[in-house]
Amino acid sequence: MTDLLGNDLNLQYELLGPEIALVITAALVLFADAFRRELKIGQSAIPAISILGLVVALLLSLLWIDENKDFARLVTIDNFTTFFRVLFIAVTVVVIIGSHEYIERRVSHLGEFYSLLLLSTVGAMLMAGARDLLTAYLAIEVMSFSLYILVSLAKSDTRSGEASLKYVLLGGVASAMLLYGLSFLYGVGGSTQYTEIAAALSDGTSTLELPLLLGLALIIAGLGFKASAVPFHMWTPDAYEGAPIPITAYLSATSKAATFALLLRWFAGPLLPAIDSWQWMISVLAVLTMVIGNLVALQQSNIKRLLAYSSIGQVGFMLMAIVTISDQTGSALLLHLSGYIITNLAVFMGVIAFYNRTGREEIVAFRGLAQTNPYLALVITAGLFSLAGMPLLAGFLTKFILFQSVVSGGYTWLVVTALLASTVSLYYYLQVIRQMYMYQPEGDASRWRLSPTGYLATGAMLVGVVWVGVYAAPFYTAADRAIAPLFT
Amino acid sequence: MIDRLPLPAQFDRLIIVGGVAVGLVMTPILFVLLALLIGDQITAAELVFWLAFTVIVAGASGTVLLNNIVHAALSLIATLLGVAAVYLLLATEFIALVQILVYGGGVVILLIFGLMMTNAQDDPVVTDGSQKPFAAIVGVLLAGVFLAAVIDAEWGSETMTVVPFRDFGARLFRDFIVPVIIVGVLLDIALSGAIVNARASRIEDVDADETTSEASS
Amino acid sequence: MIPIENFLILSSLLFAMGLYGVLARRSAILILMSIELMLAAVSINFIAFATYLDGEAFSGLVFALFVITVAAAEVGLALGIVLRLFRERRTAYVDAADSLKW
Amino acid sequence: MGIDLVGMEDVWILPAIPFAVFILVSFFGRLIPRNGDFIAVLGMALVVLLVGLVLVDFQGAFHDEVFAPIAGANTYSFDWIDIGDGFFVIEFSTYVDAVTMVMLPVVSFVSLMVLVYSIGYMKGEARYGWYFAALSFFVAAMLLLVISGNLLQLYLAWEGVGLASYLLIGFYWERQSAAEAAKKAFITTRIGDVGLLIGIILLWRVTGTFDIQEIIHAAEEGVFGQTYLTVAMLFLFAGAAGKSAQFPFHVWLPDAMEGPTPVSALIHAATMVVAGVYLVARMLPVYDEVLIARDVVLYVGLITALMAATMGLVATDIKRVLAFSTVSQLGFMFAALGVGALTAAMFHLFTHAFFKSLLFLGSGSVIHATEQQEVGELGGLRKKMPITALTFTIGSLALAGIPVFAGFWSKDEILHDLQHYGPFAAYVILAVTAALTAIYTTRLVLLTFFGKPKNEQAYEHAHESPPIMTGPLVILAVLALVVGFITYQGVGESLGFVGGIGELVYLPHHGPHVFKLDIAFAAVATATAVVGVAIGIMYWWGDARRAIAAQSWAPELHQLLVRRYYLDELYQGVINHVVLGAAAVVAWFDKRVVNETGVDGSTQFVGFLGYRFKFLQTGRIPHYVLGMALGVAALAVVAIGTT
Repeated sequence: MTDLLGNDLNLQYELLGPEIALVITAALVLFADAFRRELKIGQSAIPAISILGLVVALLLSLLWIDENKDFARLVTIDNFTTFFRVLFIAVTVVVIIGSHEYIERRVSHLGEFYSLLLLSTVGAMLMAGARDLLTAYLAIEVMSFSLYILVSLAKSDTRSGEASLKYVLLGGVASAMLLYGLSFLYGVGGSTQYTEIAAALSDGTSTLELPLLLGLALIIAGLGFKASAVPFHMWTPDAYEGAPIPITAYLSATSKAATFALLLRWFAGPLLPAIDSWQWMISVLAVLTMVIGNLVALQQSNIKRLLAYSSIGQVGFMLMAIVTISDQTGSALLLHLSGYIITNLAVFMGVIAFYNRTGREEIVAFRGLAQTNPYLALVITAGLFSLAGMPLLAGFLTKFILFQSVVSGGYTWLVVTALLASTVSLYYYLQVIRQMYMYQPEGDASRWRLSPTGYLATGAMLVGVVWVGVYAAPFYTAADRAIAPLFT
Repeated sequence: MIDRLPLPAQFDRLIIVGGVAVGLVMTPILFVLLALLIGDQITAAELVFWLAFTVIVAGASGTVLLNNIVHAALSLIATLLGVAAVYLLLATEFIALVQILVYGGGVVILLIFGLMMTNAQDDPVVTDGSQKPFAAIVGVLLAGVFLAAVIDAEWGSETMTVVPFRDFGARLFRDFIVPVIIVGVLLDIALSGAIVNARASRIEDVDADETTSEASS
Repeated sequence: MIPIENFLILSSLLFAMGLYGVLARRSAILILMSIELMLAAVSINFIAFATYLDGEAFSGLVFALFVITVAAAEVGLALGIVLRLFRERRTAYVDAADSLKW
Repeated sequence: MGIDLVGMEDVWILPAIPFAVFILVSFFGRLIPRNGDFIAVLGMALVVLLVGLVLVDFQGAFHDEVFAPIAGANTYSFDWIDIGDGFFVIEFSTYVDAVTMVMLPVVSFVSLMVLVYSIGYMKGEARYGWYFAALSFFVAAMLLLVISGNLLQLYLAWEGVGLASYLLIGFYWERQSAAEAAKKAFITTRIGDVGLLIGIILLWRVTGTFDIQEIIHAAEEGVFGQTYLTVAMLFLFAGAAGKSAQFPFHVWLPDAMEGPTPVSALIHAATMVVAGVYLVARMLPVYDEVLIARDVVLYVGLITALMAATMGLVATDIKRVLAFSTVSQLGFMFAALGVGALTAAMFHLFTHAFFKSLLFLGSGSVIHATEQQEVGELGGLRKKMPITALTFTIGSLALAGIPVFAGFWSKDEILHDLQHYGPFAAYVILAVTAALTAIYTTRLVLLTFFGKPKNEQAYEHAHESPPIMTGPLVILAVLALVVGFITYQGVGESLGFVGGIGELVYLPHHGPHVFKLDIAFAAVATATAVVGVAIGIMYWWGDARRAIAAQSWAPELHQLLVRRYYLDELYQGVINHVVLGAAAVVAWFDKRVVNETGVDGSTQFVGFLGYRFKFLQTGRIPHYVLGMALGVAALAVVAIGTT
């Protein structure tokens, strides 16, 4: 089939198999929840259905390894897409397994919760796969809309609604900015297709330079919001704090990774010819982000806010890879992103298990955890040390490779700043670790255990943190193969 | 719900006063433009454009400046109708139609419902944030930057391409099938989001009796 | 023939005014209205570029159509959340939502 | 040599053994009798045995001239991580040369002694098993550090020993001061570590490799620019200085004495703190290329040596005196490296490890017996604890640099080299420091073991430690007595080394270091030490009347030394005011500027412009949007303004 302009249109719906599977699962979940009494199924059936759907989607996405096809010139299915599909599905699976107890007790609207989680994953997957501005924009909104709602779903917690309001209003402004920028990009590039924009921009745009710059500034602002780069980060701590913790974890993993997938696609694709125009913008944002994120984190007393600021700081590091974009930095970024997600999920799964038991999220509440639950303390410690970049844990190796590639991209000063910023970070991670190991527990000091699924999720993440830290080569190979289609 | 809607009398007054005000502003502009048209200074299309321009800018100003929230909402309607007129000038009837249907028939009604449900008819006068001066500075600054960029650029082609309805439909449902599907999902998400949050209070009441699971079905 | 700049100038003004509204207003609903203004500016831009520059491909038109749709959905979604805020705090002023800070 | 069972190519086994012990004891310690302490000791004994075999193999290779003495050999390597088609290769590689061969026996032997000693010292402590596990982890990391063939692997081990040190300093975490000290040590050394990492990255950037030997070759061939290399090597030195507690990073080491005493003996006297010396020694050929960086090493060493020695004069905690002494002696080593005297530095490292761990273990024995660490509470203990007193005195004489004892030989070497290769002032400073060393050492011995008991209760309570603790003391004392003689050619040859340590460890272009006892020079050094001891005796013999008088003679000076030149206060001030201050500024900006100026300030502004006055609660969302809008405006204005 051809489109109106005579281009070939490939309408192979199998290419979108994972997305379709997830959408169907989401619908099934809603249905099952609505008719739970009629169908005589228990609450745990809903996460089970979700996971089943996710596994099916995972298998379907693995079908397309090493393929390079596009669907109707709108979505590309290449290794990059597959990498992110697998990543997002894995994150969602871990979040569901690790937090279904939390969700059952502290989240209202179970059916909506799980179905939105799945749909948000669909949005993230499409963000990674889009090859057209329109698809990309709609994918962003699918993910964001789901997250706006998910943030608001914490049961009987007024912070939740407030966080959601902030997120949705600021998100609306940010997408308006992004869209306005995209409209200029469309005006300059003359198309919404990535490939054609790239061609148009590399042909030279001297007469349209100002609109292009304007568009870039607006696009960077809009995406900076999604990635929570300073000064577009202010929603992050509030939304993280107000959201149910699984959603906080999900925000810090999938939402961030999807934004970086998009950033990679755009800045290595259509916007690459204009690199001189945006390089300094991103590097300024990167420096601001890593410095402010890490500094403000020092002052936090709530673990979720602390992790929010720490994730802002991490975004600063990742933005460096966009500044010096190349296949090396790209694969280093993918590796770091995976390592970061595993690490962050390890911490969050630990925090969720802790919250399930105690219902508290202040840092001082972690006092004496090493005595009441040494295993959980170990998991959280490993995660925090990895975030701080201690060797033999994921954080060190992936960060080191990332910094390495940025240095070889010629931005040594950025890396020096990043190293200094990450020294500061050790200070606040250590605060949490000290609470766990160097104080007596308050109140009940008896030992307690996690639920089996809690052990499963935290254990898997712990193994992941150490595995990536010790032997990252397979991950890097995957990242390397994933980034290749962007640079050919 | 019904008792929360504004009284017809209030609307009457609003429409009369607003109509007079709009008329007073628009008439001289219309006369000037007509004079220009007759004097062959501008084409008829340009006349419509400038009229729409005036409506849009005035309406937008009203939306962001008026202190009475209902007036602001009505200004928004005027603005969006003006925007629809601009779409017509750009030879895209279909989108103009969508604009009127979606905005006039949906969004604005929704917004006004929102206003009514948040006590706007009891106290329609809203206060603005205290960072208004900063807002003005930033707004002017950005407008300046935008205008500079837009005017500086040489956009090239000055011919309009008129798109037939048929092509538009064909393209939408064949070339852009994926976005159409995604937007369906998106609307579903928005719907469930609106329901979840708007319905929450009832659920919360039931929650108090520890029977959440049954209530949410 | 109206030059394309005219439409772009219009949209620039509209966008800036919308942004001003977002910054200056306190009522969540008025902020939403201001966002609608910004999105209208976006649509004007897309359509102007599509008709003047993109010719036969006109994907900007489709883009504008979806922007309108998404804007409508966003209003619905956001209003639900605003209503929730109103229920919890008896006000639709956004600065009432300040329990999450520093 | 005949034994090929374990050779140089198998050194990777060395860290593997204690690491296995760590895993075993930390996870299954509860199931094993005695919490697995004997496993740790036996594992370490095995390591010592293997080190012996490696040493024999090394001597064989040395004699067969398989390689040039300093060059050593990349004995074992595999690509641990190879990604991006050689873009990023991390090898696991081991490298054994003479420098390594000095470190390995020291680390393994002292560790064994400390572990044996700990069985007695830590008896009945809570977390007994964890102690042995953590100590094994430390030894594993330390062994990995000294056999590393590339900088990245070295950095990994480097962080590992830092982590172990953190865990062990904070071992008594119920004590607030211990927890604080652990954090202080960790963060201070981490600041240095960032320097090290930056240095490593800078070196990699030019050479594309982490391999130490390749980097040295590259430096010798002049691949680097002079300034670039200087900067890189200074960053590297920052890491070394952090780990080895050199000025201005020295503040953490005295506080690190909060850990159990055997830990202080092992980590903060004999092994981990010399990692910095080891690193600089390892990279010395590169430092030779950039004399500015080498001079920095010299001056930092000198400053630290003198400063720490003066602080040691007034410290009242027996372990802190030893800690200051350690810092000071490390300064000696760095000073020696600063003039390129590799042999002297490594020799001093070697002897120092034995006598300083002896002193620490001795002080541990005292603390164990009396539960006092303030010298003001001790005294006269020689009658109650004869073995401890005797061995401690031997260690002290070695530290003071009295002839025959180990410290004399190595310190004499350093002074000799400084006089020959360094500026004269450097020699004078170190000579003064040597005298000061003798003074505070004498003071420590006198106040602890001689005179009258100042705390009768503690004295009555005191008793000699059990054999499992005195045994290691005696062994180390014997070594502290004799180990210096290794420099003699005859002694060296009988042990298998041609010319003792002097012909083993040297830089190729300096040539082997032939040891000759310069009688005149040695006499001066001896005289310095003896005068120091005499002054110490004069001031502190008996009831130390003169010392108290001296204190009141210059109270400000005394106070300056007691407060350690106020550096701790300075750092705390910097941390409080700069780092936290910067964070506070951002928070303040959030609170004041965004909220109050955004609300109050602009309210006034608005009022000034004649708008209605409104005072409102803080509203956050508009401020957030303002931030975003300002961000966009800034980007757009700068972008368009610069075009």
